[in-house]
Amino acid sequence: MNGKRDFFEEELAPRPGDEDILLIDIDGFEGPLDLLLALARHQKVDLTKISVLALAEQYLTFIDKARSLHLQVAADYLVMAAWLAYLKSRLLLPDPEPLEEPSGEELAARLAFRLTRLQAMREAAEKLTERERLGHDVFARGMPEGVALGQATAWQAGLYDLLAAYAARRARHFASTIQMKKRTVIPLAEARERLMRLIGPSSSWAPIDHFLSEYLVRPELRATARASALSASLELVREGELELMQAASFAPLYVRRKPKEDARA
Amino acid sequence: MPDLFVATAASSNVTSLSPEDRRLHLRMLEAILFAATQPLTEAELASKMPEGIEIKPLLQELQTAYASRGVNLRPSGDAWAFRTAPDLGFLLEEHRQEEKKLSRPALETLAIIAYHQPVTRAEIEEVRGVSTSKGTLDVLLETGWVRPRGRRRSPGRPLTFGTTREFLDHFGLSEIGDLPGLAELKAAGLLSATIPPGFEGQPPFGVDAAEEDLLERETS
Amino acid sequence: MPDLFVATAASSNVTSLSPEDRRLHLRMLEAILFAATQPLTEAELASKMPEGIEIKPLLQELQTAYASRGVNLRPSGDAWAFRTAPDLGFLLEEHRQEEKKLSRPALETLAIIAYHQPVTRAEIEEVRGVSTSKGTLDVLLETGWVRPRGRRRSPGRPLTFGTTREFLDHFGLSEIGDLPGLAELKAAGLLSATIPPGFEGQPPFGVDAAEEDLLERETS
Repeated sequence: MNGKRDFFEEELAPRPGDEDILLIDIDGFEGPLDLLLALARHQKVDLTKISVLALAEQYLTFIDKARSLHLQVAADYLVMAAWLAYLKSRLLLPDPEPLEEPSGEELAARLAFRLTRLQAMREAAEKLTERERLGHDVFARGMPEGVALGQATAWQAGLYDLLAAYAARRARHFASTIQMKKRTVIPLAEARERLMRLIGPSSSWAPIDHFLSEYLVRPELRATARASALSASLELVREGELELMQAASFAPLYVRRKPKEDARA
Repeated sequence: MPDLFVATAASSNVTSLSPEDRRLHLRMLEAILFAATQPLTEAELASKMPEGIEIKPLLQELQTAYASRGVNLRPSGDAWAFRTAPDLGFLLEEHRQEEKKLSRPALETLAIIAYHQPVTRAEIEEVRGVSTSKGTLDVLLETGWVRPRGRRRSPGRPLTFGTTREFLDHFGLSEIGDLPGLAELKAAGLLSATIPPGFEGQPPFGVDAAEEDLLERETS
Repeated sequence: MPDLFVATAASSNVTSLSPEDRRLHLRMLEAILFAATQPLTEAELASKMPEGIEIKPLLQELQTAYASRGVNLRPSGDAWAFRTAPDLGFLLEEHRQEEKKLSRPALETLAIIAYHQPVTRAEIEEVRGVSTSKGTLDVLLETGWVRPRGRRRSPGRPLTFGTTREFLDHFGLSEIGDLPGLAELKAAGLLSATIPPGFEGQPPFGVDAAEEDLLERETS
């Protein structure tokens, strides 16, 4: 029947074809299992009889190719690749003796099962969309007189509305909590002002952390305090207010007020 | 064994059609009239049916078939519609009820009562951040989804509110614990804010119920 | 002369009633169901009818009477409603509602919830092999086709999801057991969390470990 599938964003069927499958980027897939299923379907056999070994090889080739093309490969694809490489070795090398863990065959069967199950659900989803749907192929009465049961007013409210109302209200509550977090950033101006004030007129060297001790005791402020203080101190050095000294990379950073030219005389 | 529908082929001028065609045409008319959002004139009906069909005899046949049913096919002016049989109007009388949507504040208050029951009015206001108008609680009490539960054992002994069995039935929940928690709301995509630490396990579904003196058992 | 309505008095256990009474009851049910704005449960119907009437046989009789008509009486779960016959949908395109389109992941998730219910979010993710993104579960909740069903009796007491009566009504299913291919999938062990024995190598026939506890009733 026409337009039966109108309510999907896209057709279920189209998946990359054989020839282009190695050329397309990974974004077309919804994760490693989805990609594996697409590859498996290209073996064109009953999924229960699929060669998991061949499948593992195809997957590894695919990932290698994607990486050689410098495509971004998400971590979960790489995790699956590592697991499949392991599975491959387990399948190729017979287990010397029964191990605690499942055998290669058991792992392979489990994978084949998951692929079959996912495929079954895809087909089920498709069958659902092929049904005659209310408001689309089947219709309710256009002018119902209305039947009330017991009450004078039928109150309408759905569970979704209820949950959404609650979530929105609580979210507003949380939003104010989050704004407090914003204050955990030490602005550059504040760091600058603080450095100048604490260093004072002293021209003796002191570790920069010394002036930040109040911030550094609070873990959430440590990074921002250091970053802002460093930027501020660089700015002040450029302006000729301060001097910085560091013995080696990652060694403590020392700071002092730049001695006045005339003070030396 | 009662005759449910008395099919009278009153009109003999349709005999040129096969019984199957005629039957299909009757079914088509039935479906069109049923789904229509207003009474349809014969011209309108004809425009929706295959061409060259005489509508009038079909309508009369349907009218006769439904004459003894709970629903009748009735002309009003030159338009036709299915209507409840006049003698059964009493079934609908109390039904001329309006359908009302719960207002946003009412929905929010209902949600807070559901999640935090037993909860006092002051506590509801604390979560909502605004005072609750008298009307909001009244509306919720009217829905039958909310009931006074008891009194909190605290100064002033404020009234506590909770939800009813009808609430669960209406929202398709088997128990109040089936409401998704904050983390689950977030996981489902309903809550976009970050949940501050310490709130994950929330909501706690109420203050310790022991801190409450139950009212006399309500009906239901 | 076509038989418009085939009246089958299938149920002989109502013979104690006079034909007039039974006829009246059928007419009443018909009127109520025609007037209803949404499917009515058998309990709701019973509350509108004279006391002590067995609703089910009457509903079945009406269902049979309307089976060949342009309008059918359909159950969805324990609720009943008149709906236009599916084969006549082409006549009624003007009534088609704009609907929100479901994404492929949402549709797949819907199918998993329907076939595996009650099912937790983690189980859905296990089947799909990806984590459920935002806008999947909440969209499904918003359609009203999916609802929280209860909590699994396992660590963390995760929320389980299932389908609603609206889901059945929308997809024209009288019960969940009518889902296409459900029995076959179950027999093949594909609705189970655990792999059926002898899965690899041969087609999975005659697997009896398929009835895993995934489909076990939740507490309610």
